[in-house]
Amino acid sequence: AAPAMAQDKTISACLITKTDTNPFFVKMKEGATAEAKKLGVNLKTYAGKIDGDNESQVAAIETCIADGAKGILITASDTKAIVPSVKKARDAGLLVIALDTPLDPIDAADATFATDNMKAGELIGQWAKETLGDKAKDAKIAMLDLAVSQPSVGVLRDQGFLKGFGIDLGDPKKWGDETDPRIVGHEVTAGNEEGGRKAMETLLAKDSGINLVYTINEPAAAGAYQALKAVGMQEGVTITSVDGGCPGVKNVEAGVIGATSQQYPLKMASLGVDAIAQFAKEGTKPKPTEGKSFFDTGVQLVTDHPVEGLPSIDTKEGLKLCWG
Amino acid sequence: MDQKGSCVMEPILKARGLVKRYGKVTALDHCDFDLYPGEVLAVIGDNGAGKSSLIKALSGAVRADEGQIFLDGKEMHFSSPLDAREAGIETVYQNLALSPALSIADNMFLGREIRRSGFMGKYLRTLDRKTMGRLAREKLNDLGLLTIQNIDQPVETLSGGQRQGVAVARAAAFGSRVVIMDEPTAALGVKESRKVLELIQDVRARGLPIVLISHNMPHVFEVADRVHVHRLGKRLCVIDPKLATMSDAVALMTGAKQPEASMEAA
Amino acid sequence: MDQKGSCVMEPILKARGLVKRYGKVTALDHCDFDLYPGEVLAVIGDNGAGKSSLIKALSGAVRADEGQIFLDGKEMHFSSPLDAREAGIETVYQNLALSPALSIADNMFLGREIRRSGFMGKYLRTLDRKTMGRLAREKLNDLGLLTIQNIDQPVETLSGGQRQGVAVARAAAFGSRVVIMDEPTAALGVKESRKVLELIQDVRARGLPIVLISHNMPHVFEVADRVHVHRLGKRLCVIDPKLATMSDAVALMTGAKQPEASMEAA
Amino acid sequence: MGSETRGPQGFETAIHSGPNTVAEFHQRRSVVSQLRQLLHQTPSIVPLIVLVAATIVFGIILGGRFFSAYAMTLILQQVAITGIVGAAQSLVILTAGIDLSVGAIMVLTSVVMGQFTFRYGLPPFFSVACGIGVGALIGYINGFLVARVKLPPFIVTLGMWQIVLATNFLYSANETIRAQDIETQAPLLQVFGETVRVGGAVLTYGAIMMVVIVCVLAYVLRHTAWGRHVYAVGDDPVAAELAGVQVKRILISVYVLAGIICALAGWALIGRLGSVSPTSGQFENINSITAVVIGGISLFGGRGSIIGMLFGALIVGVFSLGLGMYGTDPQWTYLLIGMLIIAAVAVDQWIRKAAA
Amino acid sequence: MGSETRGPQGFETAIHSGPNTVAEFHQRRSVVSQLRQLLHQTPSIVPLIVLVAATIVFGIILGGRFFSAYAMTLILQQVAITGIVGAAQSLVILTAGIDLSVGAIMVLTSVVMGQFTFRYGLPPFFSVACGIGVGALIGYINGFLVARVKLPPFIVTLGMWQIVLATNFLYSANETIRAQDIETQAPLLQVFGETVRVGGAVLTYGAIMMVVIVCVLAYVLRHTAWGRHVYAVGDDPVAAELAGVQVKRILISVYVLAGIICALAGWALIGRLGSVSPTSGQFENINSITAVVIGGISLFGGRGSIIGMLFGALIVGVFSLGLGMYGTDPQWTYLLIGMLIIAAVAVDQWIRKAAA
Ligand SMILES: Nc1ncnc2c1ncn2[C@@H]1O[C@H](COP(=O)(O)OP(=O)(O)OP(=O)(O)O)[C@@H](O)[C@H]1O
Ligand SMILES: Nc1ncnc2c1ncn2[C@@H]1O[C@H](COP(=O)(O)OP(=O)(O)OP(=O)(O)O)[C@@H](O)[C@H]1O
Ligand SMILES: [Mg+2]
Ligand SMILES: [Mg+2]
Repeated sequence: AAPAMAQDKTISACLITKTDTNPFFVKMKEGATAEAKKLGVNLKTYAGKIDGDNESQVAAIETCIADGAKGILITASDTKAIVPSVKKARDAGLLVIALDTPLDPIDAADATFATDNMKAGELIGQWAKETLGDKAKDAKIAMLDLAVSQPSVGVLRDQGFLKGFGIDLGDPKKWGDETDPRIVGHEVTAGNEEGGRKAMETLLAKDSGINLVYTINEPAAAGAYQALKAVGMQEGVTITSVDGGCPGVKNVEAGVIGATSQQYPLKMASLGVDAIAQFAKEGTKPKPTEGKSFFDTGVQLVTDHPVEGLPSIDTKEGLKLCWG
Repeated sequence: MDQKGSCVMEPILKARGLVKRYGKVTALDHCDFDLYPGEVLAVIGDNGAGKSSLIKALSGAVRADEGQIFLDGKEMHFSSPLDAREAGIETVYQNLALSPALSIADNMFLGREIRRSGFMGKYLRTLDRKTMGRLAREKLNDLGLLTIQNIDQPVETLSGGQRQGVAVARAAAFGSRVVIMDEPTAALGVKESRKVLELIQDVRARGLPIVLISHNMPHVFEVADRVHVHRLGKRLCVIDPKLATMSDAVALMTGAKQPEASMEAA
Repeated sequence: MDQKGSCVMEPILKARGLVKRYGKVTALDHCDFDLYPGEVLAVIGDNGAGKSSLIKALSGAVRADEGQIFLDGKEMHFSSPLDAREAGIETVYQNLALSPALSIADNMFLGREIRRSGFMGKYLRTLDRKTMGRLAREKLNDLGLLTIQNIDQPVETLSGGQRQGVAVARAAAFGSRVVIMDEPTAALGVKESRKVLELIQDVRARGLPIVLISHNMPHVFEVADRVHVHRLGKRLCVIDPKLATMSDAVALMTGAKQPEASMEAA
Repeated sequence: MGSETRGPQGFETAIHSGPNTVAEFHQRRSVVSQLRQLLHQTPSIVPLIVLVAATIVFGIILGGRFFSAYAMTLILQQVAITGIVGAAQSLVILTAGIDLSVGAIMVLTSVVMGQFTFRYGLPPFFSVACGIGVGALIGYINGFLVARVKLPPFIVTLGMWQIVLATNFLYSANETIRAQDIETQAPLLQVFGETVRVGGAVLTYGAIMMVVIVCVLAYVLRHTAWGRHVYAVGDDPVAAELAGVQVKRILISVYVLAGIICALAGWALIGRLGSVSPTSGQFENINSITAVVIGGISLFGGRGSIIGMLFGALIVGVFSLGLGMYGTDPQWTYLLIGMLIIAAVAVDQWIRKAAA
Repeated sequence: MGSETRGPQGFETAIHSGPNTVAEFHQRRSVVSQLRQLLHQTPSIVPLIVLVAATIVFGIILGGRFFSAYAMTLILQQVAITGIVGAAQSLVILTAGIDLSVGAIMVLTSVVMGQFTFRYGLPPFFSVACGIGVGALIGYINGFLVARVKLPPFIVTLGMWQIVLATNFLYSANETIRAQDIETQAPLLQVFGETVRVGGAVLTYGAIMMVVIVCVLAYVLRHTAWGRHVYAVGDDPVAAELAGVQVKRILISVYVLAGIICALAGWALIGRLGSVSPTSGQFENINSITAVVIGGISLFGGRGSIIGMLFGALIVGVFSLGLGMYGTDPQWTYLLIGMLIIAAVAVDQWIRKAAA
C-alpha cells in the first residue's frame, strides 16, 4: 500500500466526476464543496474529459492516493473498468463511495449513493404510457441517447424508459437492438442542445409522425423541442427526460417537457462528504438503504400532469428540490 | 577603397556601413554601395560573399543590423519589399518570388492590383481583371520576351525559363527608379540568357539604372558600366570594365590580387 | 539521326525510344541516348527541352512511360534512384538532393551506410560513424574540393557553393560505372565552377564516363568529348566539339540550323 | 587574353536566326485526360458531383421522404453552423494554416453574448457586439502568434483550443441560459433561429447567413486584392513577401476575420439551439476541417475554393441525414464519414496528379 | 570566331593564384548566443530544463507529498500510456506526418486482445499477437495511403481515427471486460500492470516498457541506417528519394511500426486499467501530439529527438499531478497545459531563429 503521506490535521477528500462540463456534475461538485467547507474537509475535484474517459479517472484516483486523501467520491465513467483502481484505493485505506452510478460489481465500492437510473427511466416510461393511454399501442417513439459508446447511464435510462413503456428490451445492456416497430430510431446527442436538435431533426425526417420523445437529459430535451418547434410540432409531441435540473424543471413547468425524473446530486454529494468525514473521525462506513445494495438518494417524477397510480411531484415542488 | 571623389552626380541608391549577421555568419560586414543614375552596375563575387544579402538589404527583403540606405540622398528605412517597391525599387530575386498557383497576370500585379473604377471598385474593391490582363500582355509583348498564349495560366505550368522571364518582365515593367536583378540568367539557356541581356540594355535605354548580379563574366563585361567587386561581405572595389579585364575581375574577387587604382571606375 | 554505325565500342549506357509525359506536356518524345566508356558526354539544349527529364529517366528518379534503358547492353528497369545507384550510376541532380538537417557525412553515405563489424553491426545494425566520417573526409580531401572543418556539421549551414561541392564529391566518389551531373555549375562562382570542371577531368582520368548537362558553352566545349544536342524532347544529333564550333551547337539547339554530317561525332 | 572582347560571345550570334518560339510539345487528348483537366481547373466540381450523386442515391433509397423540400432544407439548416465555421476554417487553411480553436471560439462567443445580456444586464445588441469583439480578439492572438512569433498554426490553435474551452467552462460556470428566457428578454440573440417558409421548405436565417457568408467570401477571395493575397500567402509565403504582399498583415487579418466569423457562428448557434449552452460545438473544429477537406481545399494552402467547402459540408449533411433516415446505427455513420474523408482526398489527389 | 578556343576561358587563369579558402566571416560570441547555440545542438535540453524546473516548483509548493518516491514514480506510471503512444507519434511526426489515429488504434487493439481471449476463447498469447497484428495492419493502411496514394497524413489519419473508433464500438459492443475475469483467466493481458517496488518507488512494467521503447527508438534513430533515413525523409522527401532512400518503404515501415507500438500501448493499457474498456484513450492522439510538441520535435519533420518527447510527456504529467494535488480545478489544468504548449514552441522557435 502506498503511504498516506504527510498527516495533515485537516481531512482531505476527492471528488471524481465523469466530466466537469455537464451541469449535473458541476452541481454535484458545488454541493460537495459547500458541504466540505462546512465540515472543514479539504476537497479536491477531478474529472474526465468526456463521458467514458476512464483513464483520467484512474489517474485521478492515483493522485488522491498519493495525496493522502481519506476518501474518494466517484461517478465512474466505466463502472467495470474502474474497479481495480478503486480496489487499490481501498487497499490503501481510503473510503471509496460511488456517487450517481453504482460500480459493477456494486460492492467494489465501500458504499454507493446513487440514483437508480433504470428506475428513473421506468418512471417516465410508465408516465408516458399512461399519458398516451390508448395511443400507446401505436406510439411513434424517438429515442435520443447519449453517445455511440453507450455509457451505462445512457443505457440504463433508455432501457428503463422502454421497460416502463412496456417494450421488449432485447439485451438490456445495450440500446438499439429492440425490434418494436413503435421505436422510430435511436440517435445520439452528446447530452447537449445541439445534439438534441440534430438528432430530433433526423428522426423527424425519418418519420414525421413521432409523438413521443425520450431524451437522455434535459439539455437534449431542450434541443429536441427546438427542432419540433421549428416545424410547428411542439404541441402534439410529448417529451420526457431525466435529471431534474432547475432549467429542466422550468421547462416542465413551461410545457416543453412533459415529465422528467428528478435526481438529487447535491444530496449525493453532501452525503458522500459527510460519510468521508465520519469515516475519517470514527472509522465507520455508511450503510445501504434497506432492501437495496446501495444508498438510494431517490428519484421522483416531476410533472404537472400526474397520472393515476404513479407517484409524482408537481413543478413547484420540483423547483424547490432542483439543482442548479 | 572609397569612391573616387571626382564624380559630379549623386548616387541614386547609396548604402553605407551595412551589417547583416545570420547567427554565427556575418554576411554583410560594413558594406558600402553606390549606384549612379542610368548605369548598369554589376555585382560580382565568390559564392557566399554576401551579394544576395546586400541586394536583400537594399530591397527591403531583410533588415540590416546596422548601416544606412539612401535613395536620391534621402535616408530610407525599408521594412518590407513593399516599402522599397513603393519607393520605385523593383527586384528580381535569385529565387524568383512568384506564386506558383496564381496566374501570370496575378503575379505581375501582385501587391499593386488595379481596382475597377466607379462604385464596384471603390466600395466593393473589385479588381479590374481586364485591364490588368491587357497591361500584363502589353508589358510582356513590349519586351518581346515571351510568346505566352494565355495570360491567365498559372505560373506553375510555365517552364523554368518562362518563369524567369515573367519575373524579369515584372521588374522591368514596374521599376520606376532602380531595377535589381540577382542572377537572372543562372538557370537560363543561351537563347534565354541573351534575351535577358537585351532586356537589360532596353531598360538602361529607358534611363533606369540596373544592378546586375552574375557569375557569368562575359555577360558582366558585356553589359556593365561599372563592376562592384564583393568579397568577404564587403565592397572590395569598383572597377571599370573598359579599363580592367575579366582576369583582373576574377583575380580581385577570389583574392588573388589587390585592387589597383588604374582599374577603378571613376 | 541515328548514331553513325562505325563505332566499335558498345555504349556503356544506352537508351532507346524514351517517352515521358507530364500531364499535357511530353517532356521526352522517343528520345535516344548513348554514352561510351571513358568519355565526357555533354547534353545541351534549350530550357525545357527535356534534359533533366532524360537524366531522371536514366537515373531511376522517374519512370519513363515508354522506351528501354541498357547498361552494358543489358536492359535495366530502374524503379528508384537506388536501383540505378546499385547498378553503379551516380547522379548530381539539378536540385542537389541533400538533406539539410543531416550532417555532411550522413549525406554522403545516405542509402549506403556502413555498419560496424561484429555483433553490434550484425544484430543491432549499429552504424560505423567513425569509418564513415573518415572516408567522407578522405573523399572530400582527395578531390581537393572543399576546406570543410567539421564533417559532422549539418548541410544547411553550408553556403550554396559548398553544398554543390558535397553533392558533386558524393557522386564522383561513389560512381562505379557512370557519373551524371545536371548543371553542376549553374549557381557556382568562377572559382567554384573551375574546381568542378577539374573534378570532371579527374573523374574521367579514373576511367569513368560522365554525362554533363550545362548551359555554359565554353565549359561544355572545354571538357566534353561528344555533345548530345537535345531539342523538343529528343536527341537532335551528337556533335564532336573538335569538329563543330560553339556557334554550331547554339544554332542546332535553338533550331536555327539543321544537323550536318560533318559535325557529327563518330 | 584574346577571348576578352566586350559584347556578345561569338557563338551566340546564331540565336537570332532560329525560330522564336518556346519549346512546344505534342498534346495528348483522351476523354479521361480532358475530364481530369476540367476537374483540375474548377476544383469545386468534384464535391458538387459527389453531392448530387449522394443526394440522388439517398433519394432513390429513401424515396419521397428524403426528396422533400423539408428534408432538403433541413440539411441546409443542419449544416449551417458547420458551414459558417467552415468558412472561417477555409480562410485559415487557404493560408496553409489550420485552426483547431474555431469551435471553441464559437461556443465562448455565444456564451459571452448570453452571459453579458443575462448576468450583467447589458442590452442584447451590445452583448452581441462584445461577443464578436471576443472572437476578433482571440483570432488576433492566434494571428499574432502565427504571423509575428512565427509559431506553427497547428500548435497555436491546439493550445488556444484548450485555453478557450477551459475559459468557456470557467466563465459560464457550465450554466445554460434557457430558450424561454432568451425569447422573452433578448429575442435578438435568437434572431438566426427565425424561419422563412416557402411551401414545405423551411429556411432559417442561420442557413441564409451561411450562404451569404460563403458567397461574400467567394467574391472577396476571387475579386479583390486581399483575396488574391490570401492565396499568394498560402501558396508560398516567402515568394509573396518578396513580391510585395504584406504577409504578416494578411495572416493576422485572416485569423481575425476567422474569429469574427466564428463569433457569427456562435450567434447563429444561439438561434439554432434557442438556448445558450456552453457544452455545444466542441467538435466543430473537426467537422469544419472535414468539410474543408471534402470540399477540395488543399491543406497545404493556396488551392481550392470556398464554394467547395460548402459542398463538402452539405455532403456530410446529406450522408448523416440520409443514413439516419435509413436507420443506420450512428456508429456506422461515423465509420462511413471516416471513409468518405479519405475517399474525397484520394479523388482530389488523382485529379491533381493527372493535371499537374 | 576568335573567342572559340577550347580549354579554360582566359580570364579564369587568375584563380589558381588566389587563396584557397572559402569565404570566412568574423564570429560573434556573446553568452546568450552561445547558450542558444548549445540549446540548438541538443534540442531535448529545453524540455529537460522545463521538467526539472516544474518538478522543483511543485516540490516547493506541495512539499514531501509531491517529492516522494511514490509520487515521482506515480508520474511515470501515469504517463506510461501517453509516452508509449507518443513514441509512435514521434516516429510519424519525424517523417513530417501526423497520426490522429494512434489513440483509436490503441483502444481497438486492447479490445481485440480482450475479446479474442474471452469471446472466442483463444489463448491469451495468441490474442495479444492478433492485437499487435491488427495494430500493424491499420498502420500499414495508413502508411500505404500516405506513401503510395500520396494523401496528406492529417486526412488519412483523421478518417482512420473515425473508422477505427467506430469499428471499436461496433466490435466491442461497448462491453467492458472485467478485471477479475482477466486476472483469473488471462493474466498475461495484465502483465504490464505488475509492479516492481524499490522502497517507496512503485514502477509498473508498463512504465518500464515505455522507457525501454523510448531508449530503443532513440538508439535506432541515431545509430542505424533506418533511423537516419527517417530523418532524411522528414527533412526533404524529394531529396531523400533522389539520394537513394526508399522513401515509400521507410514511410510505410514507420506507420506500421507506429501501429505496433500503439498495440503495445493497448496491451499496457489493459495492465494499467486492469480491465478492457472500449471507451478509454480517445484523447491519446491529442495527448501524444502535445507531448511531442512540448518535447521539441518539429511538426515539419526531420528535427527533434524522441527523448525530448519523453520529457514532454513527463512535463504534462508533472503539471497534471502537481496541479491536481494542489487542488486546482481541472479546467485550470487544461488552460495551463494549453499555455504550456504555446510557450514550449515559442521557446523552441526562439532557439531556432537564433542559431539557424
Ligand atoms: N537566411 C539565412 N540564414 C543563415 N545564413 C544565411 C542566410 N542567408 C544567407 N546566409 C549566409 O550568408 C552568407 C552570404 O550569403 P549570400 O546569399 O548573400 O551570398 P551570395 O554572395 O549571394 O552567394 P551566391 O553567389 O552563392 O548566391 C553565406 O555564408 C550564407 O550561408
Ligand atoms: N514534375 C513535373 N511536372 C510537370 N511538368 C514537368 C515536370 N518536370 C518537368 N516538367 C516539364 O517537362 C518539360 C521538360 O522539363 P525538363 O526539366 O526536363 O527541362 P530541362 O531541359 O532540364 O530544362 P532546364 O534547362 O530549364 O533545366 C518542361 O516543359 C517542364 O515544364
Ligand atoms: Mg546569391
Ligand atoms: Mg533541367
